[in-house]
Amino acid sequence: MGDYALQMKGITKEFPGVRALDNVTFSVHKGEIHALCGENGAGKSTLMKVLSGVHPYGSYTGDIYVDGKKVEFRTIKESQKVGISIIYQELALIEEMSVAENLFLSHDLMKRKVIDYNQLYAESKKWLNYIGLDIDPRTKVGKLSVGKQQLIEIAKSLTKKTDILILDEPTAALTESDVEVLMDILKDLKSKGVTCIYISHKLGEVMELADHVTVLRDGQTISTDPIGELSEEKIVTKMVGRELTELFPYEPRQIGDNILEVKNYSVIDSQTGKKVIDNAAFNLRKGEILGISGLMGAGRTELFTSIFGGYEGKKEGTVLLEGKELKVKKPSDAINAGIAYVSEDRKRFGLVLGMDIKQNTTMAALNKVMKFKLIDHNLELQKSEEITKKMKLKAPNLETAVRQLSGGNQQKVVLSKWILNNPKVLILDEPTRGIDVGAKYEIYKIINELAEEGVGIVIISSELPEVLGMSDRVVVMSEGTVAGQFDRKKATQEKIMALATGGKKDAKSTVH
Amino acid sequence: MQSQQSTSLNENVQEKKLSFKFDMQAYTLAIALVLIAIIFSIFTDGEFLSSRNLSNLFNQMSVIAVLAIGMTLIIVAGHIDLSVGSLVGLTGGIAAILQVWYGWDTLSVFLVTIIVGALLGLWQGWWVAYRGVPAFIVTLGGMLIFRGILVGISQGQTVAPLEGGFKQLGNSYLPYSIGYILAIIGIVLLIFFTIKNRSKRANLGLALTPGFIDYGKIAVYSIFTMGIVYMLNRYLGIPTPMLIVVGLAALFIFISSKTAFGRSVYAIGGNEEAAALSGINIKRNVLWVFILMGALAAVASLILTSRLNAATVGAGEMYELDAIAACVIGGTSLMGGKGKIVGALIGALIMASIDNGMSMMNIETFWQFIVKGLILILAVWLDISSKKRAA
Amino acid sequence: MQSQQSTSLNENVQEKKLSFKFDMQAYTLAIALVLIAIIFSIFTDGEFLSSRNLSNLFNQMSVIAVLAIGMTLIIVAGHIDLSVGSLVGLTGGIAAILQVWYGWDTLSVFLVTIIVGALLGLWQGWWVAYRGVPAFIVTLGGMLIFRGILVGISQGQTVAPLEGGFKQLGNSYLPYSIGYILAIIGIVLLIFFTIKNRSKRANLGLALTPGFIDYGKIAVYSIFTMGIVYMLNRYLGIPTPMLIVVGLAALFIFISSKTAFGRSVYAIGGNEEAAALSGINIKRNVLWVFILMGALAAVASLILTSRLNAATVGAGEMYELDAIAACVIGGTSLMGGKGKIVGALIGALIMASIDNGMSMMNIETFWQFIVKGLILILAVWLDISSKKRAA
Amino acid sequence: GQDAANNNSSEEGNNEGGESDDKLTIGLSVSDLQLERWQHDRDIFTEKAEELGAEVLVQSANGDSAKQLSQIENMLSQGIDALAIIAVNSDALSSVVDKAQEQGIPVLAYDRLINNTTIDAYVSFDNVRVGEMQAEYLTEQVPSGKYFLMGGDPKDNNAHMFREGQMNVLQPLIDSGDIEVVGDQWADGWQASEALNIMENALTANDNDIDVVVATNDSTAGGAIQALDAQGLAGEVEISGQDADLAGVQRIVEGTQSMTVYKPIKSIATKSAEVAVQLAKGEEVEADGSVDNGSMEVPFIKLDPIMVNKDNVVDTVVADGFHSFDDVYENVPEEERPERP
Ligand SMILES: Nc1ncnc2c1ncn2[C@@H]1O[C@H](COP(=O)(O)OP(=O)(O)OP(=O)(O)O)[C@@H](O)[C@H]1O
Ligand SMILES: Nc1ncnc2c1ncn2[C@@H]1O[C@H](COP(=O)(O)OP(=O)(O)OP(=O)(O)O)[C@@H](O)[C@H]1O
Ligand SMILES: O[C@@H]1[C@@H](O)[C@H](O)OC[C@H]1O
Ligand SMILES: [Mg+2]
Ligand SMILES: [Mg+2]
Repeated sequence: MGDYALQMKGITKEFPGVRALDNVTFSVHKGEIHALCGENGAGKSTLMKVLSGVHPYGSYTGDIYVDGKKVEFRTIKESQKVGISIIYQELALIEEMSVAENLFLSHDLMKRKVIDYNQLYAESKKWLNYIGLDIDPRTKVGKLSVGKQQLIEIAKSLTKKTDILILDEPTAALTESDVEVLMDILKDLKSKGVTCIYISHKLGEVMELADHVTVLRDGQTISTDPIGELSEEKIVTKMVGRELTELFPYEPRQIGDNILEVKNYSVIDSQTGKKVIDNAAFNLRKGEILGISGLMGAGRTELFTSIFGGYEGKKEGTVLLEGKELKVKKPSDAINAGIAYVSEDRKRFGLVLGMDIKQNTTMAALNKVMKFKLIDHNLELQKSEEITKKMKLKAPNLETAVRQLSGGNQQKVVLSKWILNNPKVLILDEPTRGIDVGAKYEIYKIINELAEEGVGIVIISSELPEVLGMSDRVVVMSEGTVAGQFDRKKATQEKIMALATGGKKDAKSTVH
Repeated sequence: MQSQQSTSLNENVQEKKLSFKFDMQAYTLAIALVLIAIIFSIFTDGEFLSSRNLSNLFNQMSVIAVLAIGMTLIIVAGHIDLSVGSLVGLTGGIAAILQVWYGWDTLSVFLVTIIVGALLGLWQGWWVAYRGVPAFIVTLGGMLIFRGILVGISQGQTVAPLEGGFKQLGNSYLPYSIGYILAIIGIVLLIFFTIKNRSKRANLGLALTPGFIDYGKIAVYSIFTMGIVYMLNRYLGIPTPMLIVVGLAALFIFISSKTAFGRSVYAIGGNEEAAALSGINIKRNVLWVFILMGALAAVASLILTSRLNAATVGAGEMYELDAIAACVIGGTSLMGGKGKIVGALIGALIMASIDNGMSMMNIETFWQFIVKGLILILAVWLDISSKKRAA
Repeated sequence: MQSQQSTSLNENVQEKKLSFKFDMQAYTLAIALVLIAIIFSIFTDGEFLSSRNLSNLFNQMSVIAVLAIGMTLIIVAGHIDLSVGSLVGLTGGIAAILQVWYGWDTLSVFLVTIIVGALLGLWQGWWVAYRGVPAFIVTLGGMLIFRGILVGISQGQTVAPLEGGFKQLGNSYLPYSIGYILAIIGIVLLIFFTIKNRSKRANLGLALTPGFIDYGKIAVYSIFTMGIVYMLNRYLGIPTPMLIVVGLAALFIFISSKTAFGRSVYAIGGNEEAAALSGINIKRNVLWVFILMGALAAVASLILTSRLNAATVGAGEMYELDAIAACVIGGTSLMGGKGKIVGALIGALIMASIDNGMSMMNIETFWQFIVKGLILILAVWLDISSKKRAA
Repeated sequence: GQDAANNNSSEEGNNEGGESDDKLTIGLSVSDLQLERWQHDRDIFTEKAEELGAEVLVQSANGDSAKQLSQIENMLSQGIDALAIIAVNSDALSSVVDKAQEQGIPVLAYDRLINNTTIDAYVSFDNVRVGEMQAEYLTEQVPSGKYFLMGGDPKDNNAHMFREGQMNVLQPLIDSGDIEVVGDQWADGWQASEALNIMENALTANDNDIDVVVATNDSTAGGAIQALDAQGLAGEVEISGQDADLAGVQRIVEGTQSMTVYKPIKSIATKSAEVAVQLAKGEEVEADGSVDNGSMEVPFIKLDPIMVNKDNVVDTVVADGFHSFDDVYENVPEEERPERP
């Protein structure tokens, strides 16, 4: 047994005001897949950043051993040299550069005096094939969807000679099909003797992949166990520190009249002239939770950002809000009418990272904290505190810059922002992306509460269990059209996938 | 998850630390300023801090200070304005021409000039906000266009001299008593609002800063204000341009922190896409920022023209760089989203002090260039490295 | 996963679209340039496009073009350099002083001047990269410091005249035959590399652009090159400054697109954090960008000094704005990470054309300011709105 | 707290300055040091004043009126006994001069008049006259032909005064059809590089058919001559200048520039220093006449600018010690040089 690829002993790391890691011990066997679990802000990412040299030697206390040898990384390069390769939670791609250049950014191929692009492209094709991406290596990364970018990020770390591969929530932005691709890749790597550290809030994946699971809580190691002794419930209990019986707190509700009706709705991409949404129609009722399912690129985001007024492109068709025709030219029209939209990309579309929590939460509802047309700072603080307490936000205080929060807590800030607005219709695009089970549960409860109060809720999600667990009704989209819908009782994963893939011949290959 | 209690406890502690940190940052700049003042005082046998020189200093910084107030908003919104120098030149020229050539009275001149400034700002703002042309290009264009118009309408002539009222603007002082009265009103207001704010926070159950800090601050500000007014009154009184600067600064600090517009500007500069999706009207807000900049440039031009008692074709050249430098010294990030008007004012004061101090020392011109450049770099470096340590 | 066949089909289509789109963007600028040329030609009875004026034009754009090459790197890396004008002034002054006052021979002067330029760049780069002071401030400081040193060492005097060799640099032309030979070598190299590249791509199994596009492009470039050379040879031949610009452009295009250093610069400007996480040495690369900028400014100063046959204290003033404008017109984003050297050259050419055309037309000075400002805004707007449509 | 307000700070300054109580201090505010001539002005002025027992504080405003104003304010607060000002702009200093006068500090306008305020003396050449001299010389050489006008910095008031003088002479000849003006362009910032581009374009536009270039100073003439030289026209085309910069005078003796207007810096600087010291001591100043500055008749000590061409270089610029013989003839072969004075 004593054959550890990695040992971290007594690691303590402090940020001003936060002790992110408190005497953490973490050991990983050679060639295993070792999962690291914990709530948002438990310190998982921080631990990995200590390991990879982002937080350099000297900025933390404790010892790190790789292959039994003590190491002191002062730069990322030094950790790369001993074969540690990390996929960060936040995408670290350069949008203006090509896929190929991104793949090999820290690779010898790009470090040569003169770069041989043809070789670069040829190598890139190999790796793109390996991860099942079918794109031109010369495409700018910025042109790809988040999911594809995540796959590129994964491929990027594979291009290097890697002994220890760290994946920090690699599947947060992936659809089920891509997750499967990734799983296959990881299994393949394992068979080749690569050691993997896998961080995920999706415990299903953890159970399928991992050999050992280490749980962190509040910056401390709670336990390390072989997978055989664990179940999803047990992991959750360790993470949260108490038992969490049900994952989806669904309660049947009184569902009212139509609140939102969408008819013959089409969206035309202003740049390509392509119809990204073709003749879509659906309805949403008061107090209803409507799940929207579909494959990556099915156009779910386009449809709803367009309804919200945030998509550049012509639209046709009618939208009725409480029976009245709704004309939306810009987001403020939708907001004023009582629609809220939580974006799937919180960093880009949801938050002003440099501003503090308080200011972010009130950004879309400034009029709620104004008196005589002026912002009342105390009132703002009060409102913000109310809502963030309700969300169980974990932060030093409300004047902390959002940038400093862990991913999950950032997501809670976005949710707070929109809920503060008392919307009639709340559209949630991948609302629990990167959020821990405990927090998810809180969020689901809040969603339920809102529905109970009569808010119409749309959950766009690529996690089928979430859609199935939460929705009263599921609408399935495929290639820009509404392919069909199911009632809660009739919906199953299989039926949804069949509709989502449009029953095409080659569909199986993309969906697995 | 932590219990309620520990959360709010935590908050209290944190808050104290926070207010301390904030102060640290503001203080480095102030400390740099004090250092500069001390050094120059030593080299000028104390003349630098004499009543009279302080009065000069505030007069000399006033034009750039007014510009820096507007420039802070522009930069925070994520843009830049290279045209302010030419704007100052053109609006000043128009003001002088209206009065000297067409005999308009001072009040109408002021009004029309500020409106013209706002309109020129509108023109630029329109290109930036509604046509998506980078502000750098629009205002570089504006720099040329406005200067060209000025040369054209003035035919290269200096337009002078102005009438009494106009001339007063940049060359008069407040009577001593009024100076003291204004200072006292300011202090009373400060005390009033602090008390009101504290009681409100207490009512709302929000964490309170310890009283000694709040009241200590008031004490320090009061002493400082009274000290300055006393010093200035030992000479001729508070200079009118300084009064204008203080007034505008108060107004714009208020706008930037208390209005939806101000908040939007910071949000837009911080993350335009997120701001747009939060229902903020990016275009209109950006347009307004430029309109305000135009109006402020017009005010600056009135002060400058009045001080010179003339409008010249070259007036305001390179002021854009001084104004931007004042903002950056004051901690405004050129990436947008971050910046404080107070910082910009201190920045403007530092720049003016350097010029003033060196000219008091009668250093050779070329040395002045060199030393000013070095101090600029060092001051910002000091500020940055202290922030890094504090953060 | 889809089958191989459908993949490559798909790819082909995409690829065609890609190359088309790319061209569209480059073309808008070129179209703006052509439009400007046509308008001026009409107003000057064709004189604007005469051999002689083309020759003038290339000479007149050369200094800014050299600066714009370096400025592209600086801006792509996410910084700015406001000191280039003063850098040009100072290095030019040093060059002239070494030759005129100390009698150095031309070659040593060139060498030392370029080294001095690089060292001054190093000084600024150090502050930016290793001390974290914003480039805006460091180079604003540099602008003052370098101008100050120049005034100091030259004591305000114009330093002239230069010796033959130095004078040649900016005032000579290539013999006709050599011009043609260089053009032909260029074309042959282009053909050679295209063929080599195609065969290599074929070998590696990469998708190929249809031959007619690749070879069509070569044909167009060749005709264009020969046309220009022919026109210039109808006058005095290719001007040496133009040769320098073309040579430096080729070198830096190569560096920026084919070397690790070049790509790192784009990566740093595109996403500094990501670049750092990829193990790119941010500091060293940024330092080098400034060193190169310094060296290029020195080259620009040599051309300028040679053209004027004298170094003056005011030389290069405001060139920073022209250089930055050239980059921005050429599509470089001031946010960093995006920009092409070719674009900057076209930008420099557009700016020079505007100046040249209007002075050929003998337009009144103040109108020149105004029209230049307007064209600047319009050209960039055209470019931006066409990109929006194309992208 | 009104102690300082009515204090004559010139006394205050003297007392504090301390070294010797009766040492006079004169402030000299210079327009800018970008042009070669002002450095000579400064040096000669300082030397002379010190010789007369006064100390001189010098500041240079870098061509910025507002900066000049600030600098003068600063000098006033340092306690000076007299002020000599080379104005950046004649019209833009009245308020600060008023201030000086209020404090009883006499003001001398050096080279450029200061309008709309009280001035104790004005020592200068006449800018309009300078322009006239340039045009007079050129029209004598080429009474009829094609003229190109090269203005100075369009933002410099003086540039417009020079042009006024030039047009006084040229306009009648233009009206009579003797002279054709083929172009009129102004060089931003008096920059030689601007002048070079302008001249290249003008020559191209006119197929080199230009007989005369009316250049306003030596720096712009230098740029224009580079363009002429490239066309083999240097020396063929008559071109004027101003300031007797070393480079300009060198070109004159080499034959590429026709003339320059020499404003004998030595006499203006010496004279100004003398007058400034007299004013500082409170003595009466003798003037040749007076000139109206919009608010008073200012005592005018008038100095004549001197036209310098190839023939009189040695008798003027060199004889004055403004430039040395060796410097001026550095690039002229020994045998072609005139006799050393
Ligand atoms: N750069 C930083 N500055 C200040 N605090 C930080 C910083 N990075 C992380 N923290 C804090 O450290 C703690 C641990 O954060 P970390 O990102 O490691 O959590 P995590 O377990 O990865 O959470 P998630 O699942 O949400 O990604 C959090 O309280 C976070 O706010
Ligand atoms: N910024 C963009 N540039 C280019 N293509 C885009 C961009 N955003 C989305 N697309 C493309 O538009 C199509 C629809 O994407 P959309 O985001 O609406 O899908 P979705 O169903 O929400 O899937 P997901 O959000 O899970 O990726 C996809 O083909 C996607 O690649
Ligand atoms: O001497 C001239 C000076 O009077 C003017 O102001 O600027 C140009 C100089 O040549
Ligand atoms: Mg994390
Ligand atoms: Mg989506």
